[in-house]
Amino acid sequence: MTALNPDVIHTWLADFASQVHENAAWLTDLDRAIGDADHGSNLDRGMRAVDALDAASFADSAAYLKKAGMTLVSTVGGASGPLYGTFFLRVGGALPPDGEIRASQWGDAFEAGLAGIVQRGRAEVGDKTMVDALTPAVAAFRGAGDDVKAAWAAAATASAAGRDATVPLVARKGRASYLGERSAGHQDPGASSVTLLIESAARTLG
Amino acid sequence: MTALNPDVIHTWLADFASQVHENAAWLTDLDRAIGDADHGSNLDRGMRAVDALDAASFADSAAYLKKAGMTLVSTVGGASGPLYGTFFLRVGGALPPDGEIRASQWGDAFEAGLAGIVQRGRAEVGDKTMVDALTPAVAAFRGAGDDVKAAWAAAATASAAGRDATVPLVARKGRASYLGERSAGHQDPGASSVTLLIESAARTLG
Amino acid sequence: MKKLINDVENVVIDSLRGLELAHGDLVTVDYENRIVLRKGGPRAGKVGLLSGGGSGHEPMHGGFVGLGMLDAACPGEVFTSPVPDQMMAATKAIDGGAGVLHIVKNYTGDVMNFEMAAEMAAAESGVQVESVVVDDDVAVQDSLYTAGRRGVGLTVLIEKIVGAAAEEGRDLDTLVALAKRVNGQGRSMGMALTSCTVPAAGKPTFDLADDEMEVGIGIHGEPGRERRKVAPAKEVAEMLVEPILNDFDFGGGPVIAMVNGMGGTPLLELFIMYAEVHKILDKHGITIARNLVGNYITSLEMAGSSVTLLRADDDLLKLWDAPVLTPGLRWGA
Amino acid sequence: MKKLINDVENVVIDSLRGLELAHGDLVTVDYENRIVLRKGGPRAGKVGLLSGGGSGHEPMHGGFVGLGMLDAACPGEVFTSPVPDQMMAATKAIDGGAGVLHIVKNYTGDVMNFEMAAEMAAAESGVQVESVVVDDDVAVQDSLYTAGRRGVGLTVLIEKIVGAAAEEGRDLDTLVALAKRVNGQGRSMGMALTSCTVPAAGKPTFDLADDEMEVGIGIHGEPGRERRKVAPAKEVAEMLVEPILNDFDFGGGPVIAMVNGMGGTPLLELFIMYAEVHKILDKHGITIARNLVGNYITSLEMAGSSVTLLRADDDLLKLWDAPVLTPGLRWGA
Ligand SMILES: Nc1ncnc2c1ncn2[C@@H]1O[C@H](COP(=O)(O)OP(=O)(O)O)[C@@H](O)[C@H]1O
Ligand SMILES: Nc1ncnc2c1ncn2[C@@H]1O[C@H](COP(=O)(O)OP(=O)(O)O)[C@@H](O)[C@H]1O
Ligand SMILES: [Mg+2]
Ligand SMILES: [Mg+2]
Ligand SMILES: [Mg+2]
Ligand SMILES: [Mg+2]
Repeated sequence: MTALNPDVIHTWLADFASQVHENAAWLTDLDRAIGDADHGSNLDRGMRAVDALDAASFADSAAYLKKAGMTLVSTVGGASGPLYGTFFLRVGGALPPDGEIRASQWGDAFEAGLAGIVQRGRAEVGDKTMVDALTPAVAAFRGAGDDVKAAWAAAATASAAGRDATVPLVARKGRASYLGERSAGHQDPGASSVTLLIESAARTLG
Repeated sequence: MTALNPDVIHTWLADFASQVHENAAWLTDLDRAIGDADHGSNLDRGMRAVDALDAASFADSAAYLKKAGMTLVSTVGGASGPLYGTFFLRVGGALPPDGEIRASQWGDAFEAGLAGIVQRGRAEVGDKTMVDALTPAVAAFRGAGDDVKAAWAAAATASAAGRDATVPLVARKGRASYLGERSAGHQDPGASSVTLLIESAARTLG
Repeated sequence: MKKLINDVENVVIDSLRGLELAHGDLVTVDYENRIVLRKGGPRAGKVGLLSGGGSGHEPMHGGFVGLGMLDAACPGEVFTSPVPDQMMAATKAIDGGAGVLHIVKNYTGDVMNFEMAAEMAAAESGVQVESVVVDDDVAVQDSLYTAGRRGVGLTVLIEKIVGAAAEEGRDLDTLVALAKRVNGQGRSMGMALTSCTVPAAGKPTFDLADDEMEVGIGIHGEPGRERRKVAPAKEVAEMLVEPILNDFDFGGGPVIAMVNGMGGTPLLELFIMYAEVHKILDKHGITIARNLVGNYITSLEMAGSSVTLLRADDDLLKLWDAPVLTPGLRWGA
Repeated sequence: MKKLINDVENVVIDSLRGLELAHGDLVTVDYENRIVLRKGGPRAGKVGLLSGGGSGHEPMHGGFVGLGMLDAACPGEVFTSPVPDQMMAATKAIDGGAGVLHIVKNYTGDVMNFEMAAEMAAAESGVQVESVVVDDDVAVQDSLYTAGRRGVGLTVLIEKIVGAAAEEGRDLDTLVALAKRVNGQGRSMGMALTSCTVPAAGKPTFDLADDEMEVGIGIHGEPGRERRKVAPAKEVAEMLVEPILNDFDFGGGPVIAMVNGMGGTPLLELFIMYAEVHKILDKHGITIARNLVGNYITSLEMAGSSVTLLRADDDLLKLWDAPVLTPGLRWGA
């Protein structure tokens, strides 16, 4: 059991925002190779807007996360805007009321977030997208039992493995799919940023 | 005294044409620095057209040279087309009838050619143009006495010196004048090609 | 990176300001919602036409707002699709009671953002919204399991033709059917001699050696399907036209042909390309009834060219010839 | 060198072929004499308008042949003025009995070749020929002892305005006076972010470091007056506009303003430049009555921009607004 409240959410989002900011050039470089060289700046723009939200102004964590999702939808654009936006909207919608929260409840919420991404983007594992990093993360979280801290750590490890596994893949979704065989040998930018998200969660939500 | 006839003229023009062709890239490079990177290709295009003229088809040297001048006017364009064209037109117009020709008669003809260039282009010595190489060449030829061979040799030397003297000058005519002070330190392309012309004359008309 | 910009953050807004100052007789810019609107507000009874996408493709789309073409355009950041808020605001602003048609290029981002906007607009405002997705790029293999073909040059032609039909007063369903028909019978393919530099990225999206080109590129500076040795215009034209002809049966023409520049290729070269495209089509017995040669859908300063062919008929040609008065395309008015 | 061409020898002819194929309704190309002619032959009683110059500046001049602008254009080799034979043939072809006006940009080569053509045309055909020399580039110090100022962007505006006046039926002397008047009250200045490559030369005319630009360039890839560090659009606009305003008193406007691209700079950036130019003129109390933003007089694929300002009045604005129908400029028709 850990606590769920806007302050905790704020710590998580702020950590992710700073990770994205620090890694923006790297994410854009990954996107340069098999995309259009904007994933880092897109997400950075969005997370700076999220970071500017006032945690104290939200009634609860759900409202905060929904607003974060809407903010991403409204500021990011591209493929990652609706996907990341939907993710936070769904996580916010699936969380229990503020207070104590169990690992399984975090698991439910992240599963809902993942489902939102899949519903919007229709990608499957193996398509070389963020889904490749998020799906194993959620599964590992689920499989890790009741210790929230251990579950986040397992999720982060699984996410990183999923991200690394995108390297040899030929993309079937997103911009990288236009490259056909030439997309193989490059790490997916979205899978890379999702791993930053899970690692942030592991640092702040455990 | 040397001979004047279309064959002699042909030898001269053919030699100059091949010099221009061999040096086209160099002339264009000189023009790249202070002009628009076309002097070599301009003159090469023109002299190839002149070289394609049939020497046997002309009644005399004058007709041949006038046709060469017209050919340059019609094929070169830019500044050098009318200038080189006028030069050959005037030289052709000022030569004595075919037969034996004295150094002073060559001198008259080249002086007429130079006058044509000055009339068209209104450049003076020191403006950093072909006039800087042609004027001393004509003067040296005039001053060299009756030995045609020696006179051409003197003209070639003087022309090269005039060409070299263009390096430090700030251009006042032609495209290089747009560069102002930045034109100093570069050799004028037109003065360089004129020196090739005089050197060809020294090789073939002496 | 060398660009005539003030700072990378404000490239899009600064450019919109110039567009409005230069063409204030035709368009207004709503800076808050970041949309380019046709001057004079919505036309009662006329279907509103909206398109949008990442910036960096100018004159598309903002330059195609005006009589006989779009009612509004939503410019995103450079090469980044706009966000649903822009599209929703634009949709509401241009509805004249006859509904709004979204013309969407087939990119995951564009499609998802437009989808969200349509859902929101329907829920919030009751405006009837339909969408048509353009996917004309034969460089990309189409398949149920992929993101599908990109929307590229044909978008310009669809905006012109459907814009003329909307101006005539055709209704939303008719326009949807028309847009789909045009999309079904047009194809494009592009190539690049150089990459381009996204301002925020600060360096070229890809590196090409002095003797290399990318064939099968899109319009976002993405690398193409294949890297090849540079070739004469004649051969480049073949590399672009043949895949188009292999993909769709133009059945002897007539066609509307566009030879488009990617932004950094001068008109001198585009006309050379057009002559070669014309020659190839001639050989195939296909007549070019109308043409566009120039920079219409670009990738920033990328050097390169794309070819778009659309099978035409009398209705399409009549719509093509109808007056158009926009910053980027203008005739008959 | 990477270009969409077939071979360096045929760049100009291949491109003219494309121009004619694309715009055969407006122009015809006489390949033997290498001239672009307005469709339909000379207009009886109308003064014929002829311009010409090196190629590589497209759409100028061939793209400005048509109703309300030029009757013919003589394209030279790339960056090389055309030869008198072309001008003579064109002069004869477009004479409708009211004489022919040559619009000549002030370059030694252009001036001398046009001079020879005028001498020949007068002697051979009796056509009445007048010439006007355009010299609007404030980057070059004017002086009796130099080649004088270059003719650059103002040429486009003169061709449009004098073209409209010729279309109205004004006579040769009136057109000469008008062209001189316009030349007297217009000024330009340009800059480059990159060089360009003359096809026959095969390598860039000059080299610029990644943080350098050339200020005070012409339109032939010549290096400029000064090499400077790259700067924001705002400052670049000042470097171009201030010398123009210092050179000529625009007395509070109105002006016709052109923000021109050198060929490799995308519209996105040109609109940013236009917004900055507008701001500066605003500060000086000068109103822009009309504008052109785009690639109108280019230097192959050079990246960069030039600004042209012309003091306008009612007569000039009326002529500016008159219909024009050419491959490169089109309105009201
Ligand atoms: N259909 C999809 N489903 C899930 N993720 C996707 C999909 N399409 C793209 N992505 C993810 O989005 C990332 C690219 O995001 P970004 O660069 O911001 O957007 P864009 O591709 O529009 O430029 C990809 O690396 C990929 O992980
Ligand atoms: N007014 C002039 N009088 C004499 N020579 C000139 C004049 N203007 C230019 N030139 C010569 O012409 C040369 C350039 O020729 P070219 O490059 O073929 O023509 P353009 O300058 O038109 O490109 C210069 O190097 C110079 O020697
Ligand atoms: Mg991207
Ligand atoms: Mg030159
Ligand atoms: Mg993008
Ligand atoms: Mg030249």
